[in-house]
Amino acid sequence: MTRTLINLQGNPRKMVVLGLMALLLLPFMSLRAQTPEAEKNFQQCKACHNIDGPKLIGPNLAGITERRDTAWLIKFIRNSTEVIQSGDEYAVALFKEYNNIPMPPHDLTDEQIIDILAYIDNGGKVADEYLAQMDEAADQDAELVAKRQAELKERDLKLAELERDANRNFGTTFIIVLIIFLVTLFDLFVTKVIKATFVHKTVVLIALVVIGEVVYKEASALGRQQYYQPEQPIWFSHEIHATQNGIDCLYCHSSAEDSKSAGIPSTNVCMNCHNQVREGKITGTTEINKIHEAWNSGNPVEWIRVHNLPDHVYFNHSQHVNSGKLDCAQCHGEVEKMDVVMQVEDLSMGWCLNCHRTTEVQFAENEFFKSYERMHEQFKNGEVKKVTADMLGGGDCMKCHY
Amino acid sequence: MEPKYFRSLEELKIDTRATSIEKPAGDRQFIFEMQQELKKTTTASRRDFLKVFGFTVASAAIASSCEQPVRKAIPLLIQPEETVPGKASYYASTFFDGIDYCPVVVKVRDGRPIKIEGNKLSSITQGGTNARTQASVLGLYDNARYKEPAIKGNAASWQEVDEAIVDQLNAIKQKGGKIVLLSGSIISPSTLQLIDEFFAEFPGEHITYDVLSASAMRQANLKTFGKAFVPDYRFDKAEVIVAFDTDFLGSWLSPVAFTKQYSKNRKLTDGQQKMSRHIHLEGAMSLTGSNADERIQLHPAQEKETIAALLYELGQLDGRSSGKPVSSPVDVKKIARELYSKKGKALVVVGTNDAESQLMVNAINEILGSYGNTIITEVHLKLRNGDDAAMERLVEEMNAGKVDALLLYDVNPAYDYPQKDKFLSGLQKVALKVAMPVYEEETAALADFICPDHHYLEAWNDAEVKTGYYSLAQPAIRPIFNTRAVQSSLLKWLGKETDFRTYIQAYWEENLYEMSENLLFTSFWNKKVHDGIFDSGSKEAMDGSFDAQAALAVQQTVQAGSADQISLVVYPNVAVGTGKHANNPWLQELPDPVSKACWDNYISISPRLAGELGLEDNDTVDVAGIGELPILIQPGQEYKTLAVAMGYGREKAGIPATGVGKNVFGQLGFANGNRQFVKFDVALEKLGGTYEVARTQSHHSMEGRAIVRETTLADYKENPISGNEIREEIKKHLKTLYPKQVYDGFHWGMAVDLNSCTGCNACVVACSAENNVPVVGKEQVLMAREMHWIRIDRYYKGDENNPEVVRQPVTCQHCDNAPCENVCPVAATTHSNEGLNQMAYNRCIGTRYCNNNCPYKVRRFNFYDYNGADTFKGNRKDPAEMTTDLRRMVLNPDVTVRAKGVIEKCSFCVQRIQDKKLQAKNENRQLRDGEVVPACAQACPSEAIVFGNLNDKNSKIAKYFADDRNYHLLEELHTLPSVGYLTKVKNTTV
Amino acid sequence: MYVSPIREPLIRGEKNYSQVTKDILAPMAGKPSKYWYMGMTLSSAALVFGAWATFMTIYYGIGTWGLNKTVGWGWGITNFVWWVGIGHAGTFISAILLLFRQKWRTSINRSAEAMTLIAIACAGFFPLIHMGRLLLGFFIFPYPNTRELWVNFNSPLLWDVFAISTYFLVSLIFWYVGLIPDLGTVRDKAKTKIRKAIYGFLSFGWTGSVKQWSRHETVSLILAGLAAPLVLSVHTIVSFDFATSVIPGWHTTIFPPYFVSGAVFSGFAMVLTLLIVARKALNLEEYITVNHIESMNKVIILTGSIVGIAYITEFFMAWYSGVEYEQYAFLNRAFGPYAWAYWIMMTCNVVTPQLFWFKKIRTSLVATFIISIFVNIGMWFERFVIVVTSLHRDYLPSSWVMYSPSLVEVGLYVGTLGLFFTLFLLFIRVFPVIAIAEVKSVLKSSGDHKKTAHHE
Amino acid sequence: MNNSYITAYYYDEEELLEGIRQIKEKGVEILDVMTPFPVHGLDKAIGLRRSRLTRVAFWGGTIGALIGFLFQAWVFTQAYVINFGGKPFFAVPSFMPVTFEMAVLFSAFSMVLAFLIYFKLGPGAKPIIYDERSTDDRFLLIVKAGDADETKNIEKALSQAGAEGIKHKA
Repeated sequence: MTRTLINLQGNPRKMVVLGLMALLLLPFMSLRAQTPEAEKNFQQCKACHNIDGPKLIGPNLAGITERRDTAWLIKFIRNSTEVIQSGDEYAVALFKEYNNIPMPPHDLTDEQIIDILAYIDNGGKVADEYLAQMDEAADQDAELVAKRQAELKERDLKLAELERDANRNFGTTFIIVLIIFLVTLFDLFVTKVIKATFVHKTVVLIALVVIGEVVYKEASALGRQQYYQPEQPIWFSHEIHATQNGIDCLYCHSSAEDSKSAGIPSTNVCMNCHNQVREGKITGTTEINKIHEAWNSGNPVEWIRVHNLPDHVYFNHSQHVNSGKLDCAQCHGEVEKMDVVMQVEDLSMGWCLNCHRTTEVQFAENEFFKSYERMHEQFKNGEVKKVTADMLGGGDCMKCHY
Repeated sequence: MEPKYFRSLEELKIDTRATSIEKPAGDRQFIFEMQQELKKTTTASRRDFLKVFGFTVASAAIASSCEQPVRKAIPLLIQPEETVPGKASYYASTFFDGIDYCPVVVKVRDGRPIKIEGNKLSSITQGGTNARTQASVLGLYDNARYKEPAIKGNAASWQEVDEAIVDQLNAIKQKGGKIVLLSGSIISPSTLQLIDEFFAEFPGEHITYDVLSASAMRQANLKTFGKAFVPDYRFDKAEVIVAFDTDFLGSWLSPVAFTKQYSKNRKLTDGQQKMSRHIHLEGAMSLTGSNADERIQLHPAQEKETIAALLYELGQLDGRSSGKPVSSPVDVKKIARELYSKKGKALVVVGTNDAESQLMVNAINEILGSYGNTIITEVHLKLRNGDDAAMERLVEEMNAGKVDALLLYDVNPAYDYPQKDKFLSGLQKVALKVAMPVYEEETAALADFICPDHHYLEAWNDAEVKTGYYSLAQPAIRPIFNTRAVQSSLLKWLGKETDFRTYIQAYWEENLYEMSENLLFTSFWNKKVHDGIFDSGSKEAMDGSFDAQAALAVQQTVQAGSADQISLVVYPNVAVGTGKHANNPWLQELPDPVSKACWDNYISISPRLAGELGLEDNDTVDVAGIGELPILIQPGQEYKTLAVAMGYGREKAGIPATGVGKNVFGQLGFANGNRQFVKFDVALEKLGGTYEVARTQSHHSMEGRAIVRETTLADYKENPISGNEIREEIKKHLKTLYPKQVYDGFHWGMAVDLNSCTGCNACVVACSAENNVPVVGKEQVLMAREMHWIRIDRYYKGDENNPEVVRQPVTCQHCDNAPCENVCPVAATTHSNEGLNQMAYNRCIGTRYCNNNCPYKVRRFNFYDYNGADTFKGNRKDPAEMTTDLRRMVLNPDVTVRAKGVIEKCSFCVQRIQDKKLQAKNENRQLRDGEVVPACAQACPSEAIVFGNLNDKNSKIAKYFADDRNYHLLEELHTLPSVGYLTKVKNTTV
Repeated sequence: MYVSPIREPLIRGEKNYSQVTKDILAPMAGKPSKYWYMGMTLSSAALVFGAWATFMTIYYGIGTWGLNKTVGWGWGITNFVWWVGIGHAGTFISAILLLFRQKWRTSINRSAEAMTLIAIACAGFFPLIHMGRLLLGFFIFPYPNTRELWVNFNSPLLWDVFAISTYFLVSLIFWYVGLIPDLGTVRDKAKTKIRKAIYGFLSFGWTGSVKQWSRHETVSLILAGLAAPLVLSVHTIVSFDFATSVIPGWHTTIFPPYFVSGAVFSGFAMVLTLLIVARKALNLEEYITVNHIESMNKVIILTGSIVGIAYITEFFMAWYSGVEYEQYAFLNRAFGPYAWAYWIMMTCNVVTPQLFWFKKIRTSLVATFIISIFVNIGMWFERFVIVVTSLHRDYLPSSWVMYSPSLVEVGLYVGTLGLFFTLFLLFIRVFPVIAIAEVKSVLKSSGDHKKTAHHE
Repeated sequence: MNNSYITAYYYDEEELLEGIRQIKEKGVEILDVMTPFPVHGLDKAIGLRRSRLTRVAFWGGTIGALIGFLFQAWVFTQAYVINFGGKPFFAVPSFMPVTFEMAVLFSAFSMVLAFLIYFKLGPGAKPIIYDERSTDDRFLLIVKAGDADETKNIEKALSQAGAEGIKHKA
């Protein structure tokens, strides 16, 4: 949807028509305002503006529509530099006030900007009539909020547990137990210091169990890198970007929707914001400077891949994100809560299979599945209640290996 | 192919936000990174994890650190809009190498062209390709490419080179010297205009030199039509085709287009009940000859008298005087009657580069009313416009010191000119020698300046292959090396600052734009770049006169030739052709469609002559002083005709080509202004040694088994099941204790129309390109370890001396009761719910049991690490240098690169199936019939391969499977193959 | 006790129990003979050759073998089946002859069983080394893994894994359980402290009490009962590798009995080859007598004839079935490019054993030795004929090829021969070659004449 | 508690059997008999019960077969359903070889283990060796000794029964 609108911008004639239409529709537009889409679009603003609260890079937005008229705002939001250069007094003053940092141009339609403004007017909330359609979590109900908080806490605990698990040192345990095991055996047969053999037997038994467990855990982790959390060349925090600034995953990892790989954003994507944002909350300028350095020198940043699939596995992001309608977190975990990204799942074949076996496909919704005539019949008859990926061959080798 | 994916770089450049400036670095940067990435071995873009898993993880992880290697992910600094990582884009382009012409679509993945497909929009080739076109993408990544300009062998900058050349050119101009641009056939109208401009500025001439020339035909047409040209042939309109030594399906003029036309006229599907009748007369055994309904052996020396006799007989039938009666070794009366009965729908062609034969054939075609029906004189084929006589003249002039500068474009006379020494001595007398080659070659090595040309996938170009049929070529990648298009060089030397793209655009705006109906030139241009094709519909002006006198005069003088002398035919094969692509390992390993030999040239000899001389396969002989070459007994060869392939014996090329076979260009003669490809009365000396020729098939008889089922057209019309009667019997016996597996949704199937398959091998190369099939080299082929996933079985039937030839492409049959699946102990090969026989390479431990138990023997084992997928150095076997970083850029990232010790086989191009399914899913629609096309079917110029969903009762494949001609290979084993074959029908009826 | 009146005594010489112990333990004591060293040198040289071939195979890949796209199994699987076949004699002698109460087995069963174990170790080597990716060979075991992927229980190769490993383990415990009392004897006869300690450790604390003996006999009997069908099942399952496939010449229901009798045939031949040398070298002529040899030769006639009939039946079935592929496969065997292998097989396996109908040949040691070697060769060629000639020309003539082994493949075969003889030579030095207790138990009933116990 | 015993040996198994018979008649308690090889009729003479090892073997085999079969069935029909060459998933004939091998393996191992455990046999086990030649050519008889008189009587009885090397150990 959004994409097509943006693409139309290249065509001046269509632009004019669209603009005219937008003006005509202005009175009705407010009805459409405060949609979830606006919330999504507002993520771009959020990087620099708060609605209320502490000032960020740009001014707070509360009451913006009262301060300025809509036409001016549309012009300014779309290309602030132009407005400033045109000598608009208000704009020049604003520019000076905010340390001569211009607001970057935005590729938004009039419709979308009006939508965002309405959203701001509503105090950064989506209009009531849309709330029902939205995620339950966003509900105002206190009970739900509490529940969600509890959930989040639980997740935090789980994450901490994962981290602890990741840090468990099996190697040392293994060596210590192995030494005890050997010493016991030696004593049992040769030195015979301890006369009661049941001591030996108990120790040997326990040692065997521990060794077995360690071997099992290590062997199943072989070739996996669960809990892998490498240090990246730039201290980039998903917590700050995704949670605090509320940037959508797909903003940076844009190809996840239509390509095999989700893609690591190229430096110019970083520069979209960091052209202006030159200081971070935690690291100050040190980390952000690295991006600028990369940008200026022309050497791309060498990030370290966290989620690696072996080359004999074909995984397609668009299949899962676009037609599978999966949430990123389902495989990547709560990345938005991580300062340093960690691989949460083990990404093993068994893990893939389990998901394929339990996850339903968009069987009724997606026209594609009409080809499965027999299954459709059974689905209609109610013989089959839910259709999982596995039932349509999601467990076949060739789905991932070719 | 969805046209909507065809996108031009240019078009998109307009779309990008940074319109004003050229993108910094752009694709070059991309390639640079790619190379950087390649150096880091275990990066994400290569799918060769097998190597890691094959050894390092299993052992090293246990042994030491239990740590995975750190993998870096390097994003682009600026992501070009048109490249989404992990997603392929397609660009229309045009393949032309001086011999073959083919409009193509280039698949580009992560900035690298990785596959060539035929362009379905072309009205000429209609999506067909041939082996060389398919293989051309590997040429882009040839290790032996010239990487930068050089002066006398030393690397130089373009500026230095340009300055030096321009100085010298100007000096020659000052003194009024002669500059010669020697090139192969040029079909680019803009380039031709540019050359004209060049010679308007500088004194001299442009000489076209073709290794395979049609100069005799041009001469003949000059006499009959008053114009030297090559007409357009319409094999699809011909109901009777009589061909004298014309390999029109393999190498004559425009084989892809002819194969398309020819096969269209021989299909018996979709209710068609007619097929053409093809009579072929030749001495050597060619691809086309082996496809004929009737093949008549004719000693090359007797060809002319046979044509003369045919002309006479036809004249008699038509009631007009047509020379004198001539006796001929062939029953021409029968042929004449057959031809005459289809007057207006008949076609006679002769491939010999002999003006007299061509003249007489012109007269024959005139009697038959072919002109305007099966031969279009208003449309000229612009291929093969080399002038043999001019080339001879040039060499004389060079030796006489009359040539001051020689610019070499797309020619390699130091290798392929018959009188090589004469050329070389002449070359020494030329003051300024500028070579503009793509690959390392013999001639360029002697040049003063090397101005390396782009590979065609890196360059802008246009083409007019036939009058009014235009196509465009656009770069699919920024130049990998510091090369420059020849046209840009010429522009530069002319002192023009425009680049060649602008030049082409200007040419098109000036000359072609008016023929279109579009309003704006930019939209016209963008559309044409997008499509790659423009048919203007313009015609050549012909006055319609036909002068038969010259032909009749020739007919009177024809002398009878002797069939007793041993003659040697020099022919281009479908793989390396004239040797231009000899450095392409895919082509070197491509088995010849007739002899099934690869990696060498050899003397083909008839069984009878070999028997008389006591020669066996692989015995070495010396024929006409070529040097030591092995013989290969070729059933079907005329008794005293020998044949040898050109294009081998390269001296200065890359690793795969150098030293393979012998250079036989020295055998080409020159007579009556035309190059002669047949040498008469040659001496054959047995040398007593042996030299093994690698062949992919060593047994040539079907042993009476119903493998390729055949019938005749008459029988077929009477009973469509004819030839396939045994199938009913077999079906009756198919009993099973087990319930049949049900395939809901998709059940993929493939059908091969044996009547359409000509055995051209395009599918084999396409498959190799699509599926990263390794090249194993001659030594391994000798050990019968070639890896091709699709092979074309060729059997001889009947008399050894003049056998019938049948062919059958065989891939994995994807049996529903697959014997291979049952026996794999580790479940590495299993059946999918879409009826595919799946192979999980990484699970395979290499017991080869599946291979043994496959009745079709389509499974291939990686005896060594042929692809560089293994970390274990000792495993590597790479005789053709296919594992260099550059070569590996051609690998398809969607297909696993197999390591040593695993079995592989045809997957029905599962990556394409999955891709199209996903596309349909993302677009919320059902998959359409014909949307999924495996590489082999895509490449096939004769549309012999049909692929689709058997569950869809309306699909083309379901109709093919329901055809009476359909049968399955070894169906009696109850393997339930998903590949069907339609019986071969021969039109033996008169 | 019942003594067969016509039967010649099984143990020659006038022996008492003590003498038996001394005779049988003699080869284990003292320094090994010159011949032993010579044998050891030869066989370890062969072993080194095999080690080189193994290295080549692993480092350079299966490409160092002569295999190709059509013939996926060559010498490797030929050797595997050959060794498995040889590995049938020991357990067959011990188990089936025990069940049939054949007393003559007592002198030969120990060494035959040891030979079985070594032969199976040699056999097991081939399926491992012939894998393209040996280091991932563990995929073949159904162990729990994060892929949640198991194995294919339809595959005869997987059955092989189970059959061969079970056979090896059961044969091992059968052999060892039988060894325990004898090891007790060795322990008690040991002169040095170290020997005593080692054999004390190995003898598991055997005392020879009446209850131990009683239960030991029960265990032996039941193990024999288990091993008897097992020994039949192993080669049956090995034959399934071929019989369940679709390749003409392989897809034959006659294979299980034919393979089993072939296995016993070749196993007995190998036992004969070894024992004829061993009895001489170890001075055990009085324990392994011509009688034993003759009995074994009779088994060879029987199994050899079964094998011969099987060969003919195959031909008949090929003709009778009317399947053209099958018919061609058999004609190709007899008259195709590998006909020489077929006729070697026919001569060695069908013709030579028939010579044993003559008593003179049957009881001649030299003749038996020569014929036993012929049988070994013939049986090797039988497997070669089955594996290679069936594969090299199967259904589609376009894929027909020839196969010839490379030096590496020869090296692997020679290497396993080296391994076999090395281990056997070690065996005769460290373990009693003849089951002492069992011989003693038949000494009275089948001995030459039992001298009354003399008092020391 | 009287732990003393008397050992005596024979050189011939028939003499041994005869001796045992005689001694038993005299009511002497036979503690154990050590022989170099299994002597037929001895277990009866001593009065041993029938072995229960057969039952161990049977149940071991049954459990092995069940594990083998059920595991295969589970893998093919529950754990990961895969189509192999069009065969049914519950492919009973295919399961037979493995089931059989598992039965044999379990049976043999369980029985031998039971045997070893029962007699406390195993690598490194240290037995009491009464006479080193009892594994060679002596048939050793161990009878329970009583008080001095009784011992003498028993020794006499043994001697009468043809035994040699009679020794008394307290």
